[in-house]
Amino acid sequence: MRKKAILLSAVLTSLFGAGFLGYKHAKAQDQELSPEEEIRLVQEFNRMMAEGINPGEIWAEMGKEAFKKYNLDKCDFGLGPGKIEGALAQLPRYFPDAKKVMDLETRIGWCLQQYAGMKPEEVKKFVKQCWGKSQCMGEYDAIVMYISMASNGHKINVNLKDPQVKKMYDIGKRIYYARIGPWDFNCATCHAGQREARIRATLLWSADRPGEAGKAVSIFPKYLVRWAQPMTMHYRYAECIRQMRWPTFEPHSDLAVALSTFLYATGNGTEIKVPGIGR
Amino acid sequence: MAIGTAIVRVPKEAKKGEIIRVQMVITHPMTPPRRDPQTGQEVPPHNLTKLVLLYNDKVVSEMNMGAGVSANPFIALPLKVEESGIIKIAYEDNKGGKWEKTADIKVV
Amino acid sequence: MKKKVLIASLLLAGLPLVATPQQKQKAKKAEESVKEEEVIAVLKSGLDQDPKFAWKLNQDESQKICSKYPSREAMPAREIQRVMELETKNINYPQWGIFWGDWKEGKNVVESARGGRFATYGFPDKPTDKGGNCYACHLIEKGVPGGTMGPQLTGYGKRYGITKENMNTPEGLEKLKTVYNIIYNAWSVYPCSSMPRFGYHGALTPEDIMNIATFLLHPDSPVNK
Amino acid sequence: MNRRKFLLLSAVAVAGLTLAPAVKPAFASSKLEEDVKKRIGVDFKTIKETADIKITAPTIAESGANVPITVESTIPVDKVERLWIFVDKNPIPWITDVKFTPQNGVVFLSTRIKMGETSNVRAILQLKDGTFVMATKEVKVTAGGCG
Repeated sequence: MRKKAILLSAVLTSLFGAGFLGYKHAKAQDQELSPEEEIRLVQEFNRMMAEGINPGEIWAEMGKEAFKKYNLDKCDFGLGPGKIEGALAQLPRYFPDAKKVMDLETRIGWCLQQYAGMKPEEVKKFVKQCWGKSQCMGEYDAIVMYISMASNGHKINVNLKDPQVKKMYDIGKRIYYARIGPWDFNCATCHAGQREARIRATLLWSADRPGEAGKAVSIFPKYLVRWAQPMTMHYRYAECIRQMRWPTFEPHSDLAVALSTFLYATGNGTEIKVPGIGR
Repeated sequence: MAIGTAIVRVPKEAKKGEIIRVQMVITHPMTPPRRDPQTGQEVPPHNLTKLVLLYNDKVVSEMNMGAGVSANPFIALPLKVEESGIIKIAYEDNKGGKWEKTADIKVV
Repeated sequence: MKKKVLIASLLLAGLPLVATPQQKQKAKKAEESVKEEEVIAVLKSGLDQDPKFAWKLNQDESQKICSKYPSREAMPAREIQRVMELETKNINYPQWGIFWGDWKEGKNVVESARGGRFATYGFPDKPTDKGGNCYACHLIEKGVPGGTMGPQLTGYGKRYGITKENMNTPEGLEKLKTVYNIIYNAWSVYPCSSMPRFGYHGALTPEDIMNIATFLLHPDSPVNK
Repeated sequence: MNRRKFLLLSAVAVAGLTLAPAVKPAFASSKLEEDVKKRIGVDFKTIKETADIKITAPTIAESGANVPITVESTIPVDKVERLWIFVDKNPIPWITDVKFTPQNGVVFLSTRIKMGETSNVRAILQLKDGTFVMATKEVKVTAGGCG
């Protein structure tokens, strides 16, 4: 009985509360700048930061050597062995040799096993070498940067007519909206919707606002100034998932490929401009 | 891969008397003196201290810097070009590290 | 009581959705080519398989409902009601009931970004770290950088009309309870809101949440200065 | 510790700056004034602001680890000895100094600097005639991301 009473009162207060909070979009008081003005000024900061040479480009120079060292010139990224110009733009795609849809990084991992003799655990270690660090210069990041930069100027063109790719896209989209985990997040919590919002001072891009998903993925790997090293797409997924409080993300997984397929296909038509730069 | 990998970028060609921008970036941690958050011990600084811009082996600019400059520093300096030649950037850090990087400029 | 909920939820799950034609169309577009189990299987396959993290991925009924719709606006009223019904039952209170806590303690939990963020690579976060990371989404204390995903909370207590005189009256405590409920289980008030159900999941204890509510509402708190 | 300080402390690049001991004897002049005196040998208060120097920097920086700044001046380069950059509120205000020669053609510097907190950025030009002029720009350092 007591329990019931508590429940009832809880229901009542919550209903009451819902109306009670009607004025949730209160105006900023005594603040010099509104959040909207701040968002605009922070964008200005990002534009200024993008001028000059991006330190991430140094990784590409280092990646050129590592690419050869690990026999990746034998690796077919979808355009023939060793051909990397424009490769990123047509990925993810289905690879008959692996019988799987793969994105760039998953493909690199597969080729490292095939042509560099790495075991799966070794590949994982190689990929995660710089995760959670700063000023770390990893060969994997360098390889991804080198291959990605070879697609600069190409437009993203994921082939959704391929049923295997389309299926990965569908799964990716569903995962994007799956609310799960001990903090109830999904990808869409931060990256969907029409209303512009920021997380602390950082403007969030939205898969629902035209062009924004493409703009977001087309600059990866992206150089992060706060860690003074580039971040690959899979490391980005890992960090978002860490912030979502899910269990630790595994690079080169189907989860990664599904997300890449959804995001890159949503960004179809966007010109690749690697590396990006950001906080 | 190491500290001290650099890129120097200038226009491929310039007119005589034109003022160009010499852009450069180098991998360097630029760490200030700090206390390790885990051990509480002091970690000495590691930063570039000096950069020299040379044009056909003549010193044009000298720059002193500390750990207040960001990691993997980007710097751009002006240069008035008179003749084709070599632009050289020489870096030094506080641990005795020395690096050089050059770029060619063609006057047309 | 629990049994009843279970039966009710089973019944509801079996019922077809009452939805407008427009909503039906939307639901159809939502990639029905793939089965829910496959989606969750791919999701889980890309995350640490260690059984000690498995509890993190037990998708509950409310999460399943919320996963179906891109936003609350797209949800049928019936589903909104269902989530509220489920979630209002998922609120517990401190042993001493509704009582003003310590706003300074609350401030610490509000500011810490580390809660629940433990990962098996690199970062120094520990599984025992606690924090709501509230500033990521909310502007709270004036001058402290904050997000705009959630509503602005500066001067929250003032806006609620909380004063030293009325804070311990039944009305004052009722307001405290309302805010407590939102932090403990946001979905009880705003179904499928972006805000995590901090208390329900045990990310924060009832005491933490009471301290946070106090931080937001107390006349002495910097939020209301 | 407030939120902002916490963020700064956790930002690797800035950690050292905030943790470096700041010596502040009673009745002393500001850290900036001391540093300017020590390094250039001039009393900061005597340096005049001029419109002939332009600082381009963001009004708000999303991260203090990497604030892009560009300094240019219309003062002819052959009259200029050296350009100094200071940030008032950094534990070590001095950031860099550049010696210019006529071969530079013009006074210009673009770089990225660390800022521990919201502060003024100063560009001081030391002229060949022994005088000093300066420009000031305030940069508000905020915090971005999930934390």
